[in-house]
Amino acid sequence: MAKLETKGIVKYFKHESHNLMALGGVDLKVEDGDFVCLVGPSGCGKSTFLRIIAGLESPDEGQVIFDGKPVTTTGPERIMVFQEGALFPWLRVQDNVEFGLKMAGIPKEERSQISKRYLDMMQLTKFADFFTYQLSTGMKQRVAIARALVMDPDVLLMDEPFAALDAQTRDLLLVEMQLIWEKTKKTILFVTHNVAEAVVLGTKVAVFSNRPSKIKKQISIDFKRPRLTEDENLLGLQQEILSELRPEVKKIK
Amino acid sequence: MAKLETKGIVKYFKHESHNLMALGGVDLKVEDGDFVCLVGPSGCGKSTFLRIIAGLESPDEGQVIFDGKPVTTTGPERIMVFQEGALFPWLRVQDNVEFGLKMAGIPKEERSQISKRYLDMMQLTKFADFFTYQLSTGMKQRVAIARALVMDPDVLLMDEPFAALDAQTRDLLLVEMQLIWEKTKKTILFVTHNVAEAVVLGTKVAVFSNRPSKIKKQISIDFKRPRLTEDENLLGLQQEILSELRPEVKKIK
Amino acid sequence: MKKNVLAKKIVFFTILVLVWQAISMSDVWPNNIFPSPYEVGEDLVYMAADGSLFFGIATSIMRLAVGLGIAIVGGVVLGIFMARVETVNQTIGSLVLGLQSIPSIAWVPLAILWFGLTDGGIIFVTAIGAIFAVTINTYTGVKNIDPHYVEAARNMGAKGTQLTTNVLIPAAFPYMITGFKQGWAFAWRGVIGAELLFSFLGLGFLLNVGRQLNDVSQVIAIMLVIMLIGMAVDGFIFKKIENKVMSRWGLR
Amino acid sequence: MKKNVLAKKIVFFTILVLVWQAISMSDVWPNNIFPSPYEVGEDLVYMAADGSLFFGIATSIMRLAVGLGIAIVGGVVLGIFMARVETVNQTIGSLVLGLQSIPSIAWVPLAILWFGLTDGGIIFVTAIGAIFAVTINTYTGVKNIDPHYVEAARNMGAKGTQLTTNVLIPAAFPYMITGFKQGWAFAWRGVIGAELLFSFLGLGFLLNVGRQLNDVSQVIAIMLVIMLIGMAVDGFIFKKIENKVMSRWGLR
Amino acid sequence: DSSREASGDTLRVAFFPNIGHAIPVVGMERGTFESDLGNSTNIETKLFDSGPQVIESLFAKSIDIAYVGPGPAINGFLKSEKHDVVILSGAASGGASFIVHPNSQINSADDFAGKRIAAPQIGNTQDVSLRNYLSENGLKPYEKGGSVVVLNIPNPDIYTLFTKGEIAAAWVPEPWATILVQELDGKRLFYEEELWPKNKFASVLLIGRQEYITANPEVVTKWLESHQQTANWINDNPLETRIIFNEFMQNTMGQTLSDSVVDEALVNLEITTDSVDDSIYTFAQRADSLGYLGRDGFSLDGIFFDIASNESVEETK
Ligand SMILES: Nc1ncnc2c1ncn2[C@@H]1O[C@H](COP(=O)(O)OP(=O)(O)OP(=O)(O)O)[C@@H](O)[C@H]1O
Ligand SMILES: Nc1ncnc2c1ncn2[C@@H]1O[C@H](COP(=O)(O)OP(=O)(O)OP(=O)(O)O)[C@@H](O)[C@H]1O
Ligand SMILES: [Mg+2]
Ligand SMILES: [Mg+2]
Repeated sequence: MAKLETKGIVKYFKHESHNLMALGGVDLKVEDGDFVCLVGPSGCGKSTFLRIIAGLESPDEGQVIFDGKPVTTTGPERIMVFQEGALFPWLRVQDNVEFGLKMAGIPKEERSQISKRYLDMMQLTKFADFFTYQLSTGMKQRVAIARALVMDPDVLLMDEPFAALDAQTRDLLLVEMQLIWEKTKKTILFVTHNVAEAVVLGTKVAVFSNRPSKIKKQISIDFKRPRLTEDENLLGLQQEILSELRPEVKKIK
Repeated sequence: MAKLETKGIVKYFKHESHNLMALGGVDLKVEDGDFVCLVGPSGCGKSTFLRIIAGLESPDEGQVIFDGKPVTTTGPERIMVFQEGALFPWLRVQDNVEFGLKMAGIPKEERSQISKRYLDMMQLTKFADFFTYQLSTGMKQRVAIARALVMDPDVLLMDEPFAALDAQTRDLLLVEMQLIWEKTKKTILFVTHNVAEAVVLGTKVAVFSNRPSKIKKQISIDFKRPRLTEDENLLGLQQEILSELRPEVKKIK
Repeated sequence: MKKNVLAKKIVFFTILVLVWQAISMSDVWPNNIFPSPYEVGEDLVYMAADGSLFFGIATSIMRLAVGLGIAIVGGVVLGIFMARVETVNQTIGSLVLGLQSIPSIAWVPLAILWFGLTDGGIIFVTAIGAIFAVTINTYTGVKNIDPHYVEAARNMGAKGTQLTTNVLIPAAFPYMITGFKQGWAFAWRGVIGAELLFSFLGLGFLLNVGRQLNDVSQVIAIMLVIMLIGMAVDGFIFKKIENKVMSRWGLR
Repeated sequence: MKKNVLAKKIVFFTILVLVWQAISMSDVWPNNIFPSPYEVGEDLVYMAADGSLFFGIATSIMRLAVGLGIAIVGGVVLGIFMARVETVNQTIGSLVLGLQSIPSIAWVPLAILWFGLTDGGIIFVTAIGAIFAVTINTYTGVKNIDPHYVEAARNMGAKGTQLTTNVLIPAAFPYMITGFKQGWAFAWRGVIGAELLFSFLGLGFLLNVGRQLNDVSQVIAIMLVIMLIGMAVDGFIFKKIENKVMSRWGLR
Repeated sequence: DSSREASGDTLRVAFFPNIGHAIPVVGMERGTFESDLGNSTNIETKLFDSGPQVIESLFAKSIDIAYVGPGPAINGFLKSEKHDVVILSGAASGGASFIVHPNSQINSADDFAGKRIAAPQIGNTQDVSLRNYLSENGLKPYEKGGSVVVLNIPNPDIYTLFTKGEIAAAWVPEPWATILVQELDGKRLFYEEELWPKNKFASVLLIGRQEYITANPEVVTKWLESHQQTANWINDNPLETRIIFNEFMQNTMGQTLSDSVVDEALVNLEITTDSVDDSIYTFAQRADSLGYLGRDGFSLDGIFFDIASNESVEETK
C-alpha cells in the first residue's frame, strides 16, 4: 500500500469571467520513504497540489488517501514547509520551532528537550534566542525545516523552500537536506522549478504538464548520495527532464 | 585643457567615534568625449566621488574643475543618473523626462518637442503616458537616462545605473549606451562594480584603491564598437583590471 | 456592492431598528431616556421640513471646510519647515507634539475670549484641533522622502519653492493624505464640540438645543445626521483620494 | 539629547514665555482675559499646594485608563470578529465606520441619561470615543496578516482561540499598536470633554471651574497640565512600545 | 456610588454654586439640613452648573431633589412620561436684569434693531423672557427673519463678550447682572420683575423625583421644613449670608465674589419659598409659544406636589 496517494485531483479557481481549471486530475502514488520532486511550468498548480495534500485547500474532485484512508483536513502527519519560511517574527527561534508542540499541549520542559534535538540537527543551537529578523535567509529556511521536523510528520511537504536563497547557501542546504532525509527516512514531496535541484534531491521526479495539469512523466533516480549540483552524471537526467518541460512552458506563451 | 578635472579630492565622514577618510586625494583628468568607467572595492567612495563632481556634496579638500573653472554647486552641465533611477512616481514618463526643462522655465510646447526626441531615442514613445509603477526595471532605467540627456549636459554622471537589472536587460542597455555615447558624444563618468561592464563601455577604466581611496591605475581601451560582454578579446583586459582590484578588496576583510 | 451583501446590510439594519423599537416599547426604560426610532424619525422629518436641519448641516460643513482648509495649509507648511529646518523641528516641533495632545474642546474658552462669538472662534477650534495631525504626518512624510528624489531634483536645477511644490509635496503626499484623514476626524469632532459649547448655530448647536430642552429624540436624531455625514466624507472623499494616490504610487 | 539641542529648546521656550509676559504686560488685552505666565504659574502652584491638581489628574487618568482598557479589549475582539467573519464585517462593520465619526462629546447627553452622573458615564464616553479606532486598526491588521502565517499555524494544529491568541493577535500587533495610539488620542479628548460637560471631578472639571469663574489663568494652567500629560503618554509609553514592536518585527 | 437607587437613608441634593441658590448653600453650610434630617438620613450634595443636566441626572436617578429654574423644572415634568419630576416649593424669586453695554446706546426696546443681545442657554428663564419681551415689542430674532441677534451663551462667556464689547446687552440672572454693572460699567435698563404681575416671578424652585418623594415622605417633609427655616434665617441675616456664601465659594471653587456684588445681588433677589405659581403657568405658555415644549401641546396638571397630602395638587388655570 502506498503511503500517500492522490486520485484524480481536480481544482478550479474562479476568475472574473470564467473558471480556471488548474489541476486536471492528478494521480500520484508515493511510497513510504520516497523523496518525490515535483517540477512543472510556472502556474501549473504545483503549490495548489501540495496545499491540497496538506489539507489547506480542498479539491473539487478526487481524493487524497493517506495510509489507506481519505483525508480532507490538515493533520500533524502532513506538515508543510513554505517557500518564504512563514516563520513567526514575534517568536524567538526556539519558540518558533516549538510552536506545533505548544499547540498540541505538550508541557514546556518536554518541548524544549525535543526542540533542542532538532536545533542541534540544524546547527541552530547558538541562535535559539534570536528573533527571525536577526537571521540570514538560509538560517530562516533551516528554522522552518526544524519547525516542521519537530512535528515528526510522516510526510513533509516542501514548496520551493530554497527559491529565495543564493547559490552558495542553496548548495549547502541541498546537502543537508539529503542527510536529513537519510537520517529521518521521512517521506518528502518537494516542489521546485529548478531541475538541477530536483535531480540532486529526489528518488523520483514527477513532471507536471501545463494547465489543466496532470502528471506527465515520472522518472526514478538511483545515484549514490550525497549528490552535488556539479555532478556530471546527473546532467543527462536534467536534459531528459528539461526536454519534457520545454514544450509545456512554451504552451503558456 | 581637460573637460573635467579633480585635484586632490579628500572627503571625511563623521562616524560615532572617529572620522572616516573616504577619499584620500583623488586626481582624475577627463577629456571631452571620454567614457570613463570607475571601478573599485565596495565602500571605497565611488558614489561619493561622483556626488562631489555633481555638486551634491562638497569635498573637505581639493577642487573640481570644469572647463577650467572650479565648481562647487550643482549645475545643468553635470547631470547624474542614480542607481535606483530615482524617477518621480507622481509624474508620467513624459513629465519625468521634462522635469529639468520645467525647472528651467522652458514653456510647455518646447518641452514636449525636446522630450519627444529623447523618448524616441530611448524607444519610450509608446509609454509617454505611463506612470513609473507600470514600467519594468529596464524601462525605468531608460527613462532615467532620457531624463538626464534632455538636460543636454556636458558631463553625464552614472552611478551603477544597471546594477538592479537582470542579465538580459543589461546586455541590451549596454549596447544602447554605446550607441547613445557615439551619437551624442557626451563625456561620461560611469561607476560600476562589474568589470565586464566597465571594459565593454569605457574608453578608459579607472581603478580605485581601498579607503582612503586614490586612483590606483588607469587603463585605456581601444576596441571597436559595439562591444559585447561575450567578446573574448576583452577577457584579457578584464583579467588585468581584476588583478588590480583583488588586493584592494582583500584589504577590506 | 454585490446584491447579497446589500441584502445582508438591509436585513441587519432593519433588525437593528426593530430591536430598538421593541426595546423602547417594552418598559425597560421610560421614553424620555430611550426614545423609539419612530420618534427620532419624526424629529428628523420635522427638522428637515422647517429647514433648520439643512441650515445646521450647511453651517457646520462650512465651518469644517474652512477650519480644515486652514489646518491643511498651515499643517503642510509647518510640517515641511519642521522637516527641512532642524532648528524649527527642535523648537517648534516639541511644542507641536504637546499642543497635539490638547483636546480641541479645551480651546473653546480661549477661542471665545480671542474671537468672540463668531464663526472665527469655531473655525479656530476646528483648525487647531486638526492642524497638528496634519503637521506631524507631513513632517514624517517629508522626512521619509527618498533622498535621491531631492538630489535628482536639485541636480536638475530645482530649488526653493520650486523644489517644495514639485518634489517635496508630491513625494510626501501619501503620508499627507493620512494626515488629512486624521485631521478631518479631529476637525469634525472639533466643530461639533465647539458648536455645542458656543451654542451658535450648526449641528452641535442643534444637539445642544435638544439637550437644553431635555429632548432625547432630537439628540439622537442629530447624532444620526452627524454619523451619516461622517460616513459620507470618509467613504466618498477620502477613500477615493486614498485609492487613487495609493495606486498611482504603486503602493497597492 | 545633545547639549546644543537642549540649549536651543531652553532658549526657545524662554523666549516664548517672555513674549507671552510682554504681551500680557502691554495693554492689548486686559489681564482678566489674557493672563501673564506668572499668574498661570501661581495658579498651578496654588492648585498643586491644595492637592486639587493631583486629585484632578489622578481622577482623569483613572477614567482614561479604564475607558481605554475597555476600548482596547472591546475593539480588539470586535476587530478580529470583523476580519474573520465576513458577515460580521458586512453588517456591524458598516455601523462601526459610522459610529467612529460621531464625536465622543456628542454621547455626553445620552451617557448622563443612561449612567447618571457617575464615573460610569464618563468612562462610557471615553471608551466609545476610542473603541472604533482600535476596532478599525485591528481589523486592518488581521486582514493584512500574511496568509502563510495562518496556514502554517493551522497546519501545525492551531485552531480557534489558540489560533487567535498565538497567531492572529501577535501577527496583527503592529497595526493594533497604531490603533491603540489613535484610541488613546481620542480617549484623552473624550475624557476631558466629558468631564468638562459632566462637571464632575477631574481635569476637565477644573477647566470648567476656571471657565465658570472667568478665571482664564486657571484655564490656561489646566491646559498646560493636559498638554504635559499628553506628551508624557505619547513620548514615554507609546514611543517605547512602538519602537520595541517595530524592531522586533524587523520593520526598522 | 451615586447611581444606586433611591433609599430612605440617603438624600441626594443638587444645586448650583450660585447666590440664587442661597437656601441650599446656607442650609448645608450651617448644618441646618443635617440636624433637621437627623442621623438616619445621610445627605449627599452635588454641584451643577446647568439645569438640563440636573434633569438628565434626575431621569437617570442619580439625584433625588434639586434646586433649578422654572424652565428645566417644566421641561423635566413634561418630558418624563409619568411626570417623574414635580415642584415641591419655591426657593427664590426675581433676580434677573437687563443689562446694556455702556457703549451700546440702548435706552429702550426701540433701540434693539441690529443689536446682539445675549441670554443664557436656550429654554432657561431669561431666554424665554427675552424672546417674549422681543415679540411683545414687535421684534423678531434674526433666525426668524428679524433684526435682533439673540445669542444663547453661558453666563461666563457673556461676561467675556461683554468685556470685549461684542454684545450690546444681556438678560442675566444674579450675580451676573450685578457683576456686569459693577465690574464692567453695564447699565441696568430694567429689573425683570418690573415686567411681571405683582413684581414677582419664580426664579429658583425646589423639585424632586416623584418616586423618591412618595417612598420617603418624612425625609422630604423634614427637608421642606428646614428649607423654610433657612429661607427665614437668610432674610433675617443678609450679612452672615454673604459671609457664609463666600466661604462656601472659597472652599468649593477656590474663589470668592466681591462683598459688594454679593450684597447687591442679595438685595435684587428675593429668597422665598413661594413658588409664585401664576408665573410658572405664564412661563410655560411663553415657552410653548416659542416651540420649546414639543409639538403636541402641554398640560401642567400635577406639576405641584403637596407633601402634606402626599399627592400632586390638581390645579387648573
Ligand atoms: N486562490 C486562488 N484564486 C484564484 N486563482 C488561483 C488561486 N491560487 C492559485 N490560483 C491560480 O491557479 C494556478 C496554479 O497556481 P499555483 O500557485 O498552484 O501554481 P504553481 O505551479 O505553484 O506556480 P509557481 O511555479 O509560479 O509557484 C495559477 O494560474 C494561479 O493563478
Ligand atoms: N552620508 C554619509 N555618512 C557617513 N558615512 C558615509 C556617508 N556616505 C558614505 N559614507 C561612507 O563612506 C564610504 C564610501 O561610501 P560610497 O557610498 O561612496 O562607497 P561606494 O564606493 O559607492 O560603495 P558601493 O560600491 O558599495 O556603492 C563608505 O564607507 C560609507 O560608509
Ligand atoms: Mg508555487
Ligand atoms: Mg556606491
